[in-house]
Amino acid sequence: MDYKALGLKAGIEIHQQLDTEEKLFCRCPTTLRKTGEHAGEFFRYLHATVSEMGEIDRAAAEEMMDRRQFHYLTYDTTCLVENDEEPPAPMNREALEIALALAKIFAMHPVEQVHTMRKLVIDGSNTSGFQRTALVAMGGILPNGGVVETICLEEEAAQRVEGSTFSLDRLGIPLVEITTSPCMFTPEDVQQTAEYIGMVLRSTGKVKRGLGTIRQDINVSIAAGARVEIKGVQELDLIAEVVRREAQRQTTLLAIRDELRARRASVGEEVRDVTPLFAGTESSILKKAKVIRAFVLHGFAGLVGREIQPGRRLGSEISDYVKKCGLGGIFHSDELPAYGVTAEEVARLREHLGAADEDAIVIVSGSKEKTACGARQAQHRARRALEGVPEETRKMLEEGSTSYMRPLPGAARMYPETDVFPVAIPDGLWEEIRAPELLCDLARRFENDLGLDAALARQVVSSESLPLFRAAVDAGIRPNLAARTILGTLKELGRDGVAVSRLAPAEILAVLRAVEDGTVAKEAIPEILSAVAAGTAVAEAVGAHAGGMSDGDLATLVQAIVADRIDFVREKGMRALGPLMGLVMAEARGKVDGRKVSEALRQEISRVI
Amino acid sequence: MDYKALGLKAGIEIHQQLDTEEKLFCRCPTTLRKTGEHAGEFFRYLHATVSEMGEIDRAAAEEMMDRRQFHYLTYDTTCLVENDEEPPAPMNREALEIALALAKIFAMHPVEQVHTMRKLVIDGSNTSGFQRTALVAMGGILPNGGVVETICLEEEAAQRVEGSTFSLDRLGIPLVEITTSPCMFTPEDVQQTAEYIGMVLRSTGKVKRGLGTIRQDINVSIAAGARVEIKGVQELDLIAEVVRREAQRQTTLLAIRDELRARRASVGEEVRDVTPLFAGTESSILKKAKVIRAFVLHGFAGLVGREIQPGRRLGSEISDYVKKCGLGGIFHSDELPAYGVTAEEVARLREHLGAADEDAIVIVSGSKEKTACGARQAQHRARRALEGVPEETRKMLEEGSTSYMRPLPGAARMYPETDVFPVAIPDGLWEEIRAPELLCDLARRFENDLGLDAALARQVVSSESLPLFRAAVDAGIRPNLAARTILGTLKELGRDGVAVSRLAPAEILAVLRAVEDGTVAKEAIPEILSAVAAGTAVAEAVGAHAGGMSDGDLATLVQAIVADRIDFVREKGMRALGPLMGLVMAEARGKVDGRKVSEALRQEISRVI
Amino acid sequence: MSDTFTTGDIVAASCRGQPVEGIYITDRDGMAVVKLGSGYNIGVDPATCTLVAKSGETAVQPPLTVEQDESLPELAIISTGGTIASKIDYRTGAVTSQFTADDILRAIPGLSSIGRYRAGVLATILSENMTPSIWQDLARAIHAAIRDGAAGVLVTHGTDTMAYSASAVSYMLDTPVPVVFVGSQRSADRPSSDNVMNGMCAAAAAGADLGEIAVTMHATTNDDFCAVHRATRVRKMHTSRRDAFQSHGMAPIGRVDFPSLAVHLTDDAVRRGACTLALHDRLEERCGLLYFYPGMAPEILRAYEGYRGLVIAGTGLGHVSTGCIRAVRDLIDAGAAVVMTSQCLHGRVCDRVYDTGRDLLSAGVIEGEDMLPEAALTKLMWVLGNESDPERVQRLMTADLKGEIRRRSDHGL
Amino acid sequence: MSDTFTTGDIVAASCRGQPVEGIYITDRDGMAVVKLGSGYNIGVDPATCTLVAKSGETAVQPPLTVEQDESLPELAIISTGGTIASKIDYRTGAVTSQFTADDILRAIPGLSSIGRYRAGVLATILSENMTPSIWQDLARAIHAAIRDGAAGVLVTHGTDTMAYSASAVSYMLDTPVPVVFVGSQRSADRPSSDNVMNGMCAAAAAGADLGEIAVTMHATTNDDFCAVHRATRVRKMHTSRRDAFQSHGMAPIGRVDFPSLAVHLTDDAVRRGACTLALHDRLEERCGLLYFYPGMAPEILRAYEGYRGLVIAGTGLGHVSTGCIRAVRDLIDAGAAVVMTSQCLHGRVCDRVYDTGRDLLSAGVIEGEDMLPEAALTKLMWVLGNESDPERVQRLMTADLKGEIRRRSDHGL
Repeated sequence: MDYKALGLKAGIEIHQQLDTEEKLFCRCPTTLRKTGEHAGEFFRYLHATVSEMGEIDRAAAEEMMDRRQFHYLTYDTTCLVENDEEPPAPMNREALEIALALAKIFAMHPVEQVHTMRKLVIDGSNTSGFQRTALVAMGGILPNGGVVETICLEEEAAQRVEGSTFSLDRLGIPLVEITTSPCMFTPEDVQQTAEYIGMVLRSTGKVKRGLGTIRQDINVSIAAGARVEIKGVQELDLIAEVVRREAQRQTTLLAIRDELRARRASVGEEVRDVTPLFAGTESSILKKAKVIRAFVLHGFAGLVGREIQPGRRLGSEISDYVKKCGLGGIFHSDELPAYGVTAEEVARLREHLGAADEDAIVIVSGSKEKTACGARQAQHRARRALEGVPEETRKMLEEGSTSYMRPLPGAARMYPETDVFPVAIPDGLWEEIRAPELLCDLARRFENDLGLDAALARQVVSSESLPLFRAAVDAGIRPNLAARTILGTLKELGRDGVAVSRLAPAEILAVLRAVEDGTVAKEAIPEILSAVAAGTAVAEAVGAHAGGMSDGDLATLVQAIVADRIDFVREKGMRALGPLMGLVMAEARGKVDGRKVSEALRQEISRVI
Repeated sequence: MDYKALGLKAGIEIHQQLDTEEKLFCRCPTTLRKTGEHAGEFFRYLHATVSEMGEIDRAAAEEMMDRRQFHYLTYDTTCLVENDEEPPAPMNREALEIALALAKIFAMHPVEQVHTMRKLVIDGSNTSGFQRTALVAMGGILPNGGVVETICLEEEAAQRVEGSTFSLDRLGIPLVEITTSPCMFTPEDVQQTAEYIGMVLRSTGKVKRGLGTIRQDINVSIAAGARVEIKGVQELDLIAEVVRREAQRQTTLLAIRDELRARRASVGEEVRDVTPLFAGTESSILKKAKVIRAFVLHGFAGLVGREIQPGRRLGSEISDYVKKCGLGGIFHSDELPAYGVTAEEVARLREHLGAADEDAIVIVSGSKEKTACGARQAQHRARRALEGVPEETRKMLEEGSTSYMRPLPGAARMYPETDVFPVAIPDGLWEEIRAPELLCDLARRFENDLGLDAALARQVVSSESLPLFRAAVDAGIRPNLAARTILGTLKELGRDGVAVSRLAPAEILAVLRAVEDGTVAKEAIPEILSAVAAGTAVAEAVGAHAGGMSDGDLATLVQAIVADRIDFVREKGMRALGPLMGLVMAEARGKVDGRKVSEALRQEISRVI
Repeated sequence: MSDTFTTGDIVAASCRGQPVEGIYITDRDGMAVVKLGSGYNIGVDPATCTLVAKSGETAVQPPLTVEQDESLPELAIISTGGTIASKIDYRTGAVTSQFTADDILRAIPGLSSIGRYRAGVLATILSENMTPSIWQDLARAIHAAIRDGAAGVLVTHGTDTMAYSASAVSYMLDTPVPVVFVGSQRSADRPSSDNVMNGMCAAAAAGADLGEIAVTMHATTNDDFCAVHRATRVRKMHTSRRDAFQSHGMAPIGRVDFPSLAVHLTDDAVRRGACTLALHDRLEERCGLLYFYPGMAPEILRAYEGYRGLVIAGTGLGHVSTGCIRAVRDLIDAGAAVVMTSQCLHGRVCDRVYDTGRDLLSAGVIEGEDMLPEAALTKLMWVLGNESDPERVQRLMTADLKGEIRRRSDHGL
Repeated sequence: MSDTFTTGDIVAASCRGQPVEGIYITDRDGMAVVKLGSGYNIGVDPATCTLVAKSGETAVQPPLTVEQDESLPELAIISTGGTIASKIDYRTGAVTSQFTADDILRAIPGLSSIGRYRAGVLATILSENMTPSIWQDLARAIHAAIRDGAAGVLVTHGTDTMAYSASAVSYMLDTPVPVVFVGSQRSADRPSSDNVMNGMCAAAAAGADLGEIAVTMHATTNDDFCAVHRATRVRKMHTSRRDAFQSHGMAPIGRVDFPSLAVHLTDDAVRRGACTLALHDRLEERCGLLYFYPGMAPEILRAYEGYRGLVIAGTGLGHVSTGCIRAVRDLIDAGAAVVMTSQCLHGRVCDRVYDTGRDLLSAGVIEGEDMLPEAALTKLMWVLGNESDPERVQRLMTADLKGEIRRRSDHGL
């Protein structure tokens, strides 16, 4: 596609969890827990508050259509603040300083006084019904010339366990939100920018790692389309694809709109109760429904079923809206007969509703209230198809297509968090903040100064074990040994089922130091680390592989093996080294460096031939 | 027996529950509850307190031999005072005034200032471990010249439910304790005095009625015997028998003593572990015992099994002592072979212990600790048989024999209840107290003034329904009607399964008034009361039996019946009245007084013949 | 607030050299607070602010009258400043408390299915600023509402001193209908506020078969049910939790389930109509509450010289140090009624057990039985407002007037 | 007591004309108390009393030394006047408190299987008469006992102010061994007294793997187990029940089962040896605790003029009325440290939420976090005894020194 011609514009918001000691507005640790470890549980309802127009915000209202009890799991690592039972503590200084360090990297302007705001979120993921968020810095630049509009410090929401049950361990973990302007014009631009910002975040050394700790939201629009915000893109590799598919979606929706307009299509007003028509139906879904309703989409035939993204049709978009009422979705005539609905039933329905061939029909089934709600929602979305692309917040599905989530919030629903005092950022503090060395620079430095090859250097700096590597180098371990052990050996051991997560950094360093001291051979590292991970003390594990093969012992062993096969050696000469090496190593593996064995063998062979 | 010659002396203590609004030292009602209604439960241990001699009182120590948890049931009618969790309230004035009224009847001297004392009771029946008691008056006289030594006001103990579980509903109900001097010399004296005092107590109209609400303790001794206190004689009729049997017991114990002395009998010191001797025993009791111990009673043969009261032997007395250790009792050689113990085993035991034919052997079985305790207790009691009659507190068994309960308390274990202020009885108060009319006087008055026959009068005054009777008479009901309804009809209805306890006094009075008004016939009383007990309103029940048969209706009925059988009437004349009466009553029963029917029939017959 | 700008003005300012534009909110602690287009507030140097545009017209609240169902019982809502309803102006971020019936029904739509409402504002204060004279006004206002036909009265109140106010009104008012105090522990401007559930449950209680003054608040941290507490036996026992209010010395007199709004009253609850409407609105303000602590200087007691009444929250069964007893005696000799309660809060005072207690009794101290110190204070104000004879004061203080004393301690800790 | 008779004399008297004879006990309130042969006491007119015989020799307590098992850990018992042991003289009915190790072991024989004991009497007062200077003596005595080798210390104490004393000692003493305060709610002279179980459980706690100051008392109304409470988090919550002592803001740090005496400590409990023995025994006595109530006259605060510290038990999140804030500011301006706690007892103070709170903060009030008012008072005495710089005082008062502050509210109500 020619994205320039389409008028593609995109921006991103990156949300990154910080690895602070304590949460943003309470003193709980930022530890994630297994739900099985929960210590308690409670439940609440959330109530949309009345806006200044005397109306409830549409996004909020839609969340409440299907009134739900939210259940929350508590832990011995959560407190009354997460439970919305105690006012928040003052803002976490550690988190603020990380945000300021980032601001420094992007050459931003920190605000003079940070005000914490409440942003309404009533999907249950925040016990309070709002998310606390504060604007920390504005106006930064990216190396590619893009603009970082703002850095905000926010509290992470609770993790949804399932349905309307949330786990409070995650609630309140500090997040930085880095928002760019819509300054990107190709899918690849977006992905590269996200990669760059991710690298910057990791450069602080204070961000959480692993799945779910960083999330990208992408704003996409094409010229005649509308701004769509796609939430929760966790895989960096998918970003470009998501943008591509959204461009495709908007393009197709516009095409459908044009076709509908050409057909003078319209949405039927009347929703009919057609339950009796399906009295003897074989459709398992319709069979168990209390009420079945249907309405006509005049002139929509064929378009409801048109694909707008891989695996997604206009019908899917309508279904998404209907799901907000607590229903499973819709049936539409473009996909029927199917799902147990017979051609005869469809014909009868068409006749009953007076639908022409060029018309489509939408069917909703369920309880009386839910079907009434569902039909209204379906009509609403169908009408918007006549207008083109709705402004929406969408969520990414697997593979990069998206589904409807909620309307874009109108004006930002924000008001001050009066329980948290504003925090001044005096010039003195700002000056004291130091930007960390970027990982890309660090990789270059490791390449140049430590002699790592470029790929390994990049791997080291992007690894979670970077601090361990640096500590090892500081302790005088050879950089290559450190890097290969930390990145290679440990990974392999882990793959082989060794509990490498039980190894303390100090233990790994001690083992490496034993290698550097010559106490053990580097070949012994895997076995020693395995033993330590299994609970053996480092000294003991090292001891088991050290001293067993002094230079003298090695010499004796080599002499014995050579003497035993003296004819062979004399026959083969130095070519005997390879075969004999195997025999010696069978005895010496893990006790002495292979190069040393090879050298000793070479000398002995030289001596005897 | 010639009790004079025996030197019989007896005194009684009568404990009577008072029917006050509230308990003696808290504001709970004095209502007894069903244990199934209990609202809660708790448990405690009691600890004997150290006396001034640095020793624990022997009675207290014996209670504690078998250390027990006491469980208590609480109710919505008990409070923290019964739970021993709140200091007592001031002494109940109502109870004090009842005690003073009794003092007036017995012409006693009330104390000038009443001091509440704590009397140690650690059998679990008092949550505090003591009973609160206060001396109210001293020095009264009985019509037979006996002396009422004291009147005390005490709190009732908790009711034992079973084992070591007690019900707190009864704890704290006020009791008066009336103590006579040992001024009675025949069993019949004792019974008559108890009867008289009981009548005096009921004369107050403020005592509880029913089983367990009054309890007599009897002190008995014969000249060469010892003071024995027999607790908890609840049936008045048994008092004389209890005294007789105790005189018999003491006489026999003295005879046994003399015989033992003549035989130069002694108690063997050594207790032997004889468990191995019973390795293959068929005795189910010995089979399950961990340890079996035995010792010799030199010269006791035949005497251990001698009957000292119906169903009681010296062996039973020894068993009673052993039971304090938590054992079931003893075996002794006078009763063996029996209970699965063979003659061969007895012979082996005798041989093993070196027991001669004139010796008896005592066997205790159970755990190591309990058998050691039990053997000590058995030796202790056997030694006392050489001295004669031990001073003891005993409890009555069915039929009037007694069993050992605990030693007589040495000096009274009393010390001040500091949480209750002393209560002054000023002269003014004492003068205001009026002695109630004695029931014996009242019965005479009912006989003379109200025309009740003597038996009915006595029945009325001793009935719990006396207040209702008096209210009825005050309301103008004929005394005989009132008495027969209240004592007769209600009793019969109750026997027939009518829920008479549901009838409020006011309802009964209303029915009687309707009879006296002529609204209903007195024959209707049982049916009306049954209806009311079943839930019908009085007016409705009365209505159903009233007015249905006016004088006119009766006349019409009588005329019709006579007219129908006019030949028969003419033939029989006035002798037809009897047979016709039955026919009329079949229609009129409960609607009109039988005498009225008879009169109407007589007139009609007169008229037609 | 700045002299130069009004809330709502559009201003331009500089944030460390970065130009910003936004809505001017206020000046606070030397900073100007500006709301940016994104909704975020930031603090900027007021000196850098310049006016871009004066505040536009504020969107006027449409006079959208909420329909009330005339077939439902009429309930009065009397507001004292506790915010059961609030409104957020997202343009400026300002949160304002709402007091009219319409406002309240708009904030808690569920109320309209329980009753129809008349609302009145008695005060708009933080509850720590309550005074005995406002309690009197409140009792009069409730009395008037019931006289005028209200089938029940809701009093919205800040939670800090709600128990004091409710107990004060208990003594002043004999009521045949429910008078239900309600508040919220989490502010009404948040979606998680307990105001909705508390308000609906309180309204249900106000329409129920109850005839006394009560406090209705969350019973647990869940949104499952509210407890109905007797006014003289309830105390706020947590600074911030929803279920802060707890009955002492008795179980709550009822509960209201949510969202079913089923009301369950215990046998202890006084029923509707058990009492005839009457107002006895005199209070003696010169009464205090003193919390004893070890080592307290007797001079502290002198601060209450000239007072007509003093409630002491003593230790344990009701004690103060021997050194303070003289000062207590002086107050009593000077004509004050001194009532002993316990800082244990649970259980009954008993000054007969220990020496200092007996000395206090002989000094003339009145045992406060099992009254909460707070309920004893408001009672003492009421008793001394109506009675001056010391013996009758003593008799009233030790008698149960409005459930504040229970003759029997039949309830757990 | 009469001038004429001594306790124990045999006297004759007349009771409304009835002659009586008995042991003379005492004169009280104008009556002579005489114990009759039956054991009953009665009050008689002293004028009617005549001497029959002078008091005989009192049975001398045999010097029956209780055997102590030298293989058991040595525990110190320091008595302050709480009666863990008492003796009844049934001849006169008198109850006397007992304090020697022998006396205590005779009263609670079970103790001898837990440890061997040295006992000392520090004071014999009712606990409401405790003072900061006795707390200092107590801290010194405990310090000396530990220094001299005690493996644990039992402090017997009246329950009224036990929590105050235990918290005061907490700040003054760093201890490597358990220091366990214990008392009884039901007097030791009754068979049902909680003294036996409390004493044995406390001794077991004193021998356990604990390294802090604790209070060990009945956990329930049953004789089933005692709770071990952290000294700075415990409060007496009932006037008379056995289970009056309750931890606030955290679960008890342990329990001791009865009669097994098995000790279970939670992860929160500080372990034996975690701390080095040290004594910091300075206290500033000019500190007070003020309980705010609505309508409180600001003049009451003036009673604390000249004080170096004041703890306020404010309402809710930590408030006083606007009218009182000025008086608070005056105290602070005059050099006093004022610490805000809450009369809710549970939960954390937060003065950032409401206006009066913010005004208090700007007046210089120190937020007392989730401290109990009593633990804040003793802490303030200790902090001001050791520090005068206001900023350092503030820092210490808001820091957790001995478990009195928890950074996280992780415990239920």
